[in-house]
Amino acid sequence: MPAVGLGHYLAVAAILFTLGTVGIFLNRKNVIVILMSVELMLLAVNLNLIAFAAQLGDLTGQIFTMFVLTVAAAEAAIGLAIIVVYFRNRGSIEVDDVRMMRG
Amino acid sequence: MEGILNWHAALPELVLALAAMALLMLGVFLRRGATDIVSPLSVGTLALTAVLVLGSDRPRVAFGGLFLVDDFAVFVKTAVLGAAAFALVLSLEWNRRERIERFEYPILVLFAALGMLMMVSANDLMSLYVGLELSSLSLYVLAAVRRDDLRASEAGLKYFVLGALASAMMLYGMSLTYGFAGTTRYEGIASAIGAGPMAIGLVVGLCFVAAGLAFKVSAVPFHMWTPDVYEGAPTPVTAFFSVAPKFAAIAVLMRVLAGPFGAAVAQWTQIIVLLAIASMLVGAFAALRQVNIKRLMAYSSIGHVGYALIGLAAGGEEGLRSVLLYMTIYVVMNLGVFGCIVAMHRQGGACERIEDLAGLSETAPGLALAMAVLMFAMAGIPPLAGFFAKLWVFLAAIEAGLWPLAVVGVLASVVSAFYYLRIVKVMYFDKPVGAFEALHGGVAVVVAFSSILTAGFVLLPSPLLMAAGGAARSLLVP
Amino acid sequence: MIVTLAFYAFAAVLIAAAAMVVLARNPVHAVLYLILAFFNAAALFLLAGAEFLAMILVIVYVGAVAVLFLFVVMMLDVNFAELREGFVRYLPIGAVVGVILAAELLFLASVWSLSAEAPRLLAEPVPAGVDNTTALGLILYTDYFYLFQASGVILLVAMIGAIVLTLRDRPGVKRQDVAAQTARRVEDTLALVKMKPGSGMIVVPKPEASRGEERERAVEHTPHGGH
Amino acid sequence: MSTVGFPLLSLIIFLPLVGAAIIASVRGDERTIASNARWTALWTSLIVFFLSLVLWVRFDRSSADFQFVERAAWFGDLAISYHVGVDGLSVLFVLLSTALTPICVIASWESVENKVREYMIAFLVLETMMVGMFAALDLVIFYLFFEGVLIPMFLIIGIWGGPRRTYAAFKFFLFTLAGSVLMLLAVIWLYLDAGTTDIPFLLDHPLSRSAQIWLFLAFFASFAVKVPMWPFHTWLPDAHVEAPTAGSVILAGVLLKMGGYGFLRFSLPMLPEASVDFAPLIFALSAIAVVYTSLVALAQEDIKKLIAYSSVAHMGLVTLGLFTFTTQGIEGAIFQMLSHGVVSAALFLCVGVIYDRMHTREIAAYGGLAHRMPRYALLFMLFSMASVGLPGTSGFVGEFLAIVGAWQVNRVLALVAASGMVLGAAYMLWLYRRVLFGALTKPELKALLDLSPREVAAFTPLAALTLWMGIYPSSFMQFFSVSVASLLDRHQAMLGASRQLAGL
Amino acid sequence: MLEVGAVFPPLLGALIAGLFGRSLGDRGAQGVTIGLMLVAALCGTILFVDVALHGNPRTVDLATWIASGSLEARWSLRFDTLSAVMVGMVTVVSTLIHIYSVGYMSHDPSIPRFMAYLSLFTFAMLMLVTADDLVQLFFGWEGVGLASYLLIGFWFDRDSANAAAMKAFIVNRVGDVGFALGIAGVFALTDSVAFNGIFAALPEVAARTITAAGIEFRAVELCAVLLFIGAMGKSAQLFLHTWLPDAMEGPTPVSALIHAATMVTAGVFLTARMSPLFELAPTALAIVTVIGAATALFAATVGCVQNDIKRVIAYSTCSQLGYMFFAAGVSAYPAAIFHLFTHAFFKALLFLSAGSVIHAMDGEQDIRRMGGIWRKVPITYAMMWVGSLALAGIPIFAGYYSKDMVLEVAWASGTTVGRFAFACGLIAAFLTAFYSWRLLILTFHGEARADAHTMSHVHESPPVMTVPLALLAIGAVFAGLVFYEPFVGHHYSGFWREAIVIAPEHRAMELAHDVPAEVKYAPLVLAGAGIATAVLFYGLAPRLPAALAEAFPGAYRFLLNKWYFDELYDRLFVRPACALGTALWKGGDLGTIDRYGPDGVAAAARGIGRGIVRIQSGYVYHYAFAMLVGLVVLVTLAATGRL
Repeated sequence: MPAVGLGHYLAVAAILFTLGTVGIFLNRKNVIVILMSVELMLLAVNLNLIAFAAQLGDLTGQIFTMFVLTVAAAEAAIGLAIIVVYFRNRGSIEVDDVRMMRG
Repeated sequence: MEGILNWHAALPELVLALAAMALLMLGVFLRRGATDIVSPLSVGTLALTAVLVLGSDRPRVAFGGLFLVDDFAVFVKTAVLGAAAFALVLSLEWNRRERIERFEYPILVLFAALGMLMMVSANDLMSLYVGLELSSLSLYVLAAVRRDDLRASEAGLKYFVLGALASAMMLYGMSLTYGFAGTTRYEGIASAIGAGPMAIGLVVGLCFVAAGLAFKVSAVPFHMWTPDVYEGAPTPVTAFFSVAPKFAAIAVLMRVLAGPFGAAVAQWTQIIVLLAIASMLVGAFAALRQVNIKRLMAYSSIGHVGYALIGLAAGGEEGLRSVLLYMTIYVVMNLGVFGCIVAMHRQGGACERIEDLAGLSETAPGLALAMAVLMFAMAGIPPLAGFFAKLWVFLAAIEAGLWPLAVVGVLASVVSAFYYLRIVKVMYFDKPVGAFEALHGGVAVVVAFSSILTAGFVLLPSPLLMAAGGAARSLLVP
Repeated sequence: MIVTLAFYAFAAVLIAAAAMVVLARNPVHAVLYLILAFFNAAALFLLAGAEFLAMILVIVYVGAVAVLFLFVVMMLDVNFAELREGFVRYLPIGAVVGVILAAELLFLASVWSLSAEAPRLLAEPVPAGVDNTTALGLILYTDYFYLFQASGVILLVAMIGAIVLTLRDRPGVKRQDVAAQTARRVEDTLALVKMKPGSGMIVVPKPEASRGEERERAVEHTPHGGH
Repeated sequence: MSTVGFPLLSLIIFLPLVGAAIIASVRGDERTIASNARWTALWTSLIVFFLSLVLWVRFDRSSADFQFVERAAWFGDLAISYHVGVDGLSVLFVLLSTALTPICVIASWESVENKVREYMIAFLVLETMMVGMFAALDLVIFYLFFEGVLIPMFLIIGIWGGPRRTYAAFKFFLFTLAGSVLMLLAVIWLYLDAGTTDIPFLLDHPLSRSAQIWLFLAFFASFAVKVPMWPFHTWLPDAHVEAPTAGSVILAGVLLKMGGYGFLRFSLPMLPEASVDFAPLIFALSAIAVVYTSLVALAQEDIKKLIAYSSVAHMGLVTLGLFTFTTQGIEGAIFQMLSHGVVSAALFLCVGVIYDRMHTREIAAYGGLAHRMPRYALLFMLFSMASVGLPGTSGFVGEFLAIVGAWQVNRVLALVAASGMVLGAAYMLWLYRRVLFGALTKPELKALLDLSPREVAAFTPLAALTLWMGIYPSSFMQFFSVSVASLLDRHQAMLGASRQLAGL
Repeated sequence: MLEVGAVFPPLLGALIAGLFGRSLGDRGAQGVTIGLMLVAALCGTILFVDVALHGNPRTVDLATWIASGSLEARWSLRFDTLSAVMVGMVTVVSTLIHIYSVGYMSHDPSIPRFMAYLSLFTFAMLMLVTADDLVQLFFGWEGVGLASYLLIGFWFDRDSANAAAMKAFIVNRVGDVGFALGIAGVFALTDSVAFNGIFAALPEVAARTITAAGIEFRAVELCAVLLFIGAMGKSAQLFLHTWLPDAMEGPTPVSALIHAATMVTAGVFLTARMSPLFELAPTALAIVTVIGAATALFAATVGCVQNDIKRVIAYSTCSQLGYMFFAAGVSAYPAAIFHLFTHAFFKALLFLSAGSVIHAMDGEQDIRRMGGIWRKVPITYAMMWVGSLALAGIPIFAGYYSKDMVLEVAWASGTTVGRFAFACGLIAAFLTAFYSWRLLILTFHGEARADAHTMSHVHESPPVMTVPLALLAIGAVFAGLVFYEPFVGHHYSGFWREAIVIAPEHRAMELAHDVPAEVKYAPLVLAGAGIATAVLFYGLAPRLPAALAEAFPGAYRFLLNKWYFDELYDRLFVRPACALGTALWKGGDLGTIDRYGPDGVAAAARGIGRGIVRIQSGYVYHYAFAMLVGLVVLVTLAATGRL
């Protein structure tokens, strides 16, 4: 049982998650920020999992968090690699430029 | 936990993983000419794995309940491995021609396939997540593997960004589910849901999970990545995308919805109905004006997923079976179509526009015939296999009383028939614009395999029917 | 009480930092805010009793991931981006959707309920008398051996992927070839020339030949792609 | 009566595919392939035709049962099985299909020059589909063939068709597809309701009135497009005009009959109450078709289009006759379909003859052909008169019986149906006058040759059939009179039963 | 055997001449057809004697034709008095005309075709009159229609001939609609289409009613009227008469055979044949009478001002057919058939004589460009006189007996419509005589109005034409005298036996013999007056007609333009049909069904496609946004319990 109540954690996670999503589609700057937004969302998930784990007195949530962290790291690596590749081709990573294909 | 590991249930996966790593080493040490050796070996690995899958004991639970092998898993895994193998065959010649021979390519396909096997066999949200991410990460890289190509890297970028968003959504849903059920094990979630009234948190969690998986199957409105990625990624990669991951993702969706969320059927049926209708409509209408054949196939695949989802929405053994049938037939047809697209190569590079097929019936009658058969099949015209796929799906839908879905489905199929016919029209009615280069042996085999199966399915439909029926049953009665 | 206050403080900073990640105009600042957010999240983890994960978060995320971000941001020399008009144009509808989502999730937080079955279904109840790290360690390599290995494969794929995508054999770049260096003998490189003082003659090695060698090497590396 | 082990029907159905396979396997230069394809197609279709004559001879005309029945497991169990057979309602349509195919092959002998191999394959595949559809005793099999027809026909129109072939082919395909997918839903529903798609079983399967109404609408969507009924007919003129001659022949000769046959096979016997309920609608549409399309035909400037519109009008009479639920009406409708199969096929061949020579279908481009082509003029006159429904030709019998049937139901309806007699005469004679009659003034027409022996060979059987069917129709009607009688008996019985139920 | 021999040889002749005409040659074709016609005529005459005069009716059953449920139409040859009269008359007249054609068509390039058509026609006519059921009758009915169409359009490079042929066929078809519906009605009523079956069932069903278009009719009345509509078409009665004058575009033998002697009288035959039905339908009979009378009068008025020699005779035919109908309408079927019989001879004679004139005048048909040739064509002139006298009803000549009988029965019927018919008939008789002599005088007398070249070539026709003329003239003179007694005499019923049924309450036939003297002689007087007027107008005071025409220009034009029927129909039916056809095609099919149907749907689909594709903007944030919206929608629906 977390010290401050499950609801608080969930609320923080919810706000964090929303900020992450909003960051993705309101962002007009560059693609790296999108990646950061995704990290925020994953952080929200982790907060959720840990809060639930604490609430339930169960370790599964923490284990899950660990895997999420691992995968997120791998994901960040791949994501950044793709961004680098894209930058090399396009010379820019501005979000509005990523639009060769459409329709 | 009894027997703790029980690892031989996961023998195919182990073999695949080890073989992939071994081939990786081989490739690294060989350097020059590695691809020519690693690629065929990868195909062989996939085939070997498929054989192992078929021979695995079932039902089996391994790794303390994280991993499950049943008829359903075997069915799907075989299909996924076969699809991956054929897609890989398609890439052999293409990659050489397009100068993107890299031995990492088949390795990544193997890892992606491994991830798919893992997610299909997952019996726990965590194993699902890990398997899914393994395949996704491989696919992101594959999409961008042609790294000097702007479109490919854009495709990779979009796929990655949206994929990350989708997996974050799914994870959020999983966390909510865990929070409700106290466990991530499928059977635990099922019993938690079955025990009492549905908590709203769980419903929301279900939505999030469904949304994440809908992204993987590219169901509308989570489909937006599909056309761009299909167009941008190298053609064999697109072929791979359109078959293996799609089947695996649908299978996961089926397992998750029918298994852990089986008691919430009333909730998810509605979700799936919405997704199905939207997918069929978007798939039908958006493709009407495409000029790039890969993009067209992207919308086509969106539409097909819509049809498959009809079966899922119908639920029950009949419905699940129809999904498996649909996807199997779809995969076979799609491989052939992409075989034809891979064969679209003239002096000076690959062609992707539909107009490039003009007069194919004169320059390459065999290829044109195969493509025509596949197009009619995709449109669902009897007596080709595509018709039966739709037949079973609609049958399930009507049995479940989902009339609107069935009606929208058949009408959408009429609309989509238009663009499939358009390809036939271009090939057969239009003046030739020049021949393609000669067909590579592997591609020819894939195309022939696909078109003959598609045309001949009508003669012997029972085996597939039985197998799918068994698989569907195992999903409902573990 | 303290704990509660700390929670609110960390949570507030976390959310503010997260908001700044999204809003910051300078991507470097965004990364820094992200790091701040991670620190605060780690603190929240601690408050929830997940010490090990808090540490992981700091070490792995702040230490590795965030730095990676920073590195890439710097490397790509990303400019300051002014807010495009699109931002303003889409803000209202985006905000509406965001607010709806947030409202729903917050509502969820306020009415959260557990399944009646949940306590019975726990897979890994927290063992008594064992600290968090030990407890995790005990199950990670046993019950979750499968996933642990799978994560390893994921990391391998990430590595392969990063290499496949970014490793370039740039032709024309001078590299150190240790074997070649050690195998070089004096006679190959050094010629003793007797010069008459005041002659002023300069001996130039054949430039064409050396350039040709380079080209050869470039060809040799093409299987690894690059331009 | 023959239910012996010898799979005659299957042989008739699938032999063309064998021929197609042989054609496909021929190697060599273009000319060898083309000539091989022609001869193989001709022999195959002739053999099939002679085989189908066995049906004619061995068919037990005194029985309303299905004959030459074959059944084999297909989808595991017998719920959906390979089940074929013919009864009085279908046997003649099988013969019509097998008879028209060799004629089509002959008619295309010289006029098709490019992709001869594909062309002949398409026709043989088409033959399989047509025969299979008429012989199907399982709904799924029926649907398979019913819609499978679209594929070869689409290609025939699209590859060997006229300038607007793409539009026509797409319109044809999508229009008919849109109709038939709804039927597919009905088929599925029936399967779920009855547990089988076996047609003989379904014929006795009782259905509630509301179910019947929905099913009827679904079937109607498909058959009405195929027949085609007004206002679902607009694909037909385009398809006919753009299709190559033999394509039009098959289209008019057999494909249109699929809709009428569908009504006859499914709507009437399986959905008796709904058929009665919807009869006024059918009557209205049929009546409109007769008058409307006849008037439109009057305004045409393209020969094929005119004949195409006349087909719509004639088929209007068919639907009208079917839903009168009188012996004369139904028999007249069946006969009208058979007759129209022969006559419109012949008329399209007639158009093909001059199209091959002049490469235009503009009526205005012709005039006075009778001077140069007396044999042609005679045949054209014969078929025109048959189309007009002159007694003594096949066209009269069906038209007359349909009118007699209609009279028994509704006098005004009969009047409208009969008005087709006037309008039909008007447009056909108007056509004949502008093409064949008049002075031969156009210089390019003066060198025209009369029918070649090959063309005469294609026409002779049709002319003979037209007269035979007109003078001695009984030899055809005795095939289906028992079946029609039993259909009507069952119809009455089912209506009576359901009324009793309603009364209770 | 004899029966078959009377009916089928013409068919054989038609087939031989038609299919093998080119190898047979002109002579061969003529020989074959005429030879076979002679066979038929011989058989026909023997049968006439045997069946009609000796009273041995019989029916030869050949084969089933159409059998559908209780509807059974058979191929059979029915020979009762009525048929036998018709068969005899048709075969004889037709044979004569075949022979005449040899001469008349001698310069034509397609003689075999012509002979084939003629024989085909004869066959169809014979099938018509020997039918034992309504359907076979309809077969013959339409068959003669076809032959008539082919023969009118025989010179198919003439546009006017084609137009006339089409008109004939289509107008006839209008009548045939009535006929076909009539058959359907009779079948529905009596469950039979065979005459015996129908007549046997009629008494039981006479009282039945039937609704059509919401109105309740007596079934027999409706059927009778419908059949009569058919008869109107074939027999060119008022409203459906417009085709007959145009039909003169055909060669003259055709006009003689088809459009005077035989085919056009089929309607009268039908009425007589269906007398048991008509007898039960008084209203229908009244309609028949009124239409017949009106036609008799109308056609006669128009005939007075026509200038084409054949058209004058055509209108006269029309008018005479009217006589026959009103005779039938007052239940005096024997009188109608009698007039039909005599008319066949003298009208064929008139036409053939006219043909002879035309032949002599090198194709000229306008009587205003004739005149003064009687010396050059004495035989023709004489024949014309015989024919005209018969037509005008001058004693001894055939027309006198039949026409008087017709007028007498009309009077004797005692009904209002009968009296009306009588009145019309009287006026028509006057007009008939008038236009006949107008024709005679203008054609043969006065000064020659043709050009010199034509006049120099005017010559008498060869014997092959004049001999048939002479034979017909014999008929035109004696047919009335000889056959008066059996046909319409006091013991007429013994002659007709079951072939004609007259209800006992319809006593016109009996009473006709006892009409007052003024009724009996009025026609003769009026005919004489008509002749006198014509002589006055065209012989003595040639200016008078022109002056009259100027004095009443409206009336003159009205008559000259045939009461504007053609124009009326053109405006009312032909043009609207064509316009409607175009409108429905462009506006209906293309403009509405296609535009909002397939094309519209296709365009809409493309439009929707464009819309969806626009959402696919390529911006990754749009994609993310779409996913998010989807998620929010799902969650919202789920959370609010809508799912």
